[in-house]
Amino acid sequence: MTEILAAACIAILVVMAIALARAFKAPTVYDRILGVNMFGTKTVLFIAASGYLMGRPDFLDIAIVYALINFIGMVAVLRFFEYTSPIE
Amino acid sequence: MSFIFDYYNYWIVVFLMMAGFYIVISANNLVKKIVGLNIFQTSVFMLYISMGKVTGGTAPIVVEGVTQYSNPLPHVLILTAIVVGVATTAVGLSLIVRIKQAYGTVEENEFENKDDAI
Amino acid sequence: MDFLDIVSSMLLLAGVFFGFSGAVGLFRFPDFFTRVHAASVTDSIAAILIIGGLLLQTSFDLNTAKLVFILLFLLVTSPTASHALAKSARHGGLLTLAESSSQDKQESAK
Amino acid sequence: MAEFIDLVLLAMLALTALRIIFLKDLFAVVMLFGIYSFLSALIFVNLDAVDVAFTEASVGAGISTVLMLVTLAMTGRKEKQSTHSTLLPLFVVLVTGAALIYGTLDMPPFGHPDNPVHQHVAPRYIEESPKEVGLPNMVTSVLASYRGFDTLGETVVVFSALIGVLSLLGVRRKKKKDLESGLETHSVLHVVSKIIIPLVILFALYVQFHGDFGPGGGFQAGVIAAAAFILYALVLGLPKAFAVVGPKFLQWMASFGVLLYASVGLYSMYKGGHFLDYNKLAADPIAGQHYGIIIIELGVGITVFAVMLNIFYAFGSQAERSNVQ
Repeated sequence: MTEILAAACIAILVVMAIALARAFKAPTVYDRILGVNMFGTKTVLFIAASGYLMGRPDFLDIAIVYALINFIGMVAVLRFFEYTSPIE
Repeated sequence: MSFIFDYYNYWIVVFLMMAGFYIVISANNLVKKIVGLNIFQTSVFMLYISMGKVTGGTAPIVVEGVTQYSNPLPHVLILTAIVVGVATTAVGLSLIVRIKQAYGTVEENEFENKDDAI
Repeated sequence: MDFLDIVSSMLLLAGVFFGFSGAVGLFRFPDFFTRVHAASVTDSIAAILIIGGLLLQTSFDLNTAKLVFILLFLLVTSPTASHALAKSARHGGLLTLAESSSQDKQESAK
Repeated sequence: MAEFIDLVLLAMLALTALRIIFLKDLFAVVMLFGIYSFLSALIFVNLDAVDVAFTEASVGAGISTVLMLVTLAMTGRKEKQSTHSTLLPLFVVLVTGAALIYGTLDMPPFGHPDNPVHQHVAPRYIEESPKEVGLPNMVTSVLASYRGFDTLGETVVVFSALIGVLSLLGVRRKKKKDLESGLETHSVLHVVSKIIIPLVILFALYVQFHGDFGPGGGFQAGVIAAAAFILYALVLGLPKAFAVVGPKFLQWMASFGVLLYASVGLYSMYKGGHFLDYNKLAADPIAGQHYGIIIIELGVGITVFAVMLNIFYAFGSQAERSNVQ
């Protein structure tokens, strides 16, 4: 079972890296926000899976905080994006 | 290989510290300077937490059957440092807002020129 | 490896597969709205499958409740965030591929 | 496996910092800075510092990013081309970096149990604190009990940051017609936020009172509760948030939290102990420690909640004004 969990963790890391690449270089600013959001949700899953991999699953609280802050950050980006003039 | 693993964390810490330092001294925009300061700050946190880690240890919350814990002292120092860090960031950002209202710009070279004119 | 473990690892691997396909979709799809589609749909299904797989690993305790809470939270917030983002993009004047190509045709016809 | 995850995450962190240097779009810089905070929190989890990760995820990634976004709404999002040459800063950075890298070679190897850091005071905390204080979470024991005076100082620093921000910006109530929420058309967002805000406040209370046994505590709980109200203010507009908790009330709350903390210290002096000596609070020393830690964590939570929310109000009302004009 440990091997499967380790494989899942590594695969989620790869997905996180791809989402990060999208956030680094994006055709429009909305694509960048999309990449950041996807990175956040995959991080939540990574924390949950790695907790079981390391044998200390009682740290799921951190995953909850991640999900929450990710959502609030997203709303804040959308809210204040309308105030600034686009450059692209 | 073990030589690399022994020092890898410290090298990354130095890299991040220098990245933050470079942003602070080379950027003109004050908001970007604040981001640079925060990067610098996080690298210091990373240094402390790296030093507190013990290989084979686990998080310093008592569970039955575990004897090896990581060092809790750096965690305490950094926990409070993060909260104080965001408080100072808030004060810095409010200074930037005031500068924008007073000079109409947040670019360092531009408001320096305006200062000379006054 | 008993039955639950096998089911759990199958769920985990399926979830990882969907997450991966969503990430590929971020790069391969032609316009922003199809990319939102790729990212958000796979986000939801990957969250359900991976957390479902982890749920089978727990004995019934506080961790189970936390995992269910995370799952519900993700299922509520992640589609909402995608919807709000797509709506903002639409109001911000971003066009779909079909619209922008028809606009190109009109301009070349003029 | 933990080493491998560490390797990958640190490499991602370094790449993010590198990308931030070269980006000119400040909006993207702030978003990447949010990712940077998230990644560093993930590394803290991997290095066993769960309490720190909790704080970094909520404070660093949440509040800092939101405050920077509000500031950008007022100052504009394009960084102008730098006029001074980049060669001199690059030279300074390279020389300093080389010196520091040379210095790291003298450091004790990463993670070794015989390192000097783990020799003196840490073993005492690890072995004695569960017996002396009676809490499973050693970080909370050290934070609230052994170094309680230090934490009082930190709480006062957070409080004085509020004073600084308010004296620089101030919170002004606007006429209702001036303030329009940018997200008024997002009906789905309204409904979903109204559903999750009570859950978030419930979770904040859990973090506040479960901090003795798991990761969490006053700092984190205060920030999470503040984040719930920030979400409310973002989605429904500042006037409605002012109607729920007004800025004046928050100023009272912030000072109440600090005074609650300090009064525990004074009460223990009245009982015949030293300042913040919780053993004297009850007949049984362990019970006294429990009472003391719960009350001072509550004081910290109230102060941090009030300060963070009030700072957001101050920035938010400035942004609304500059948007209206």
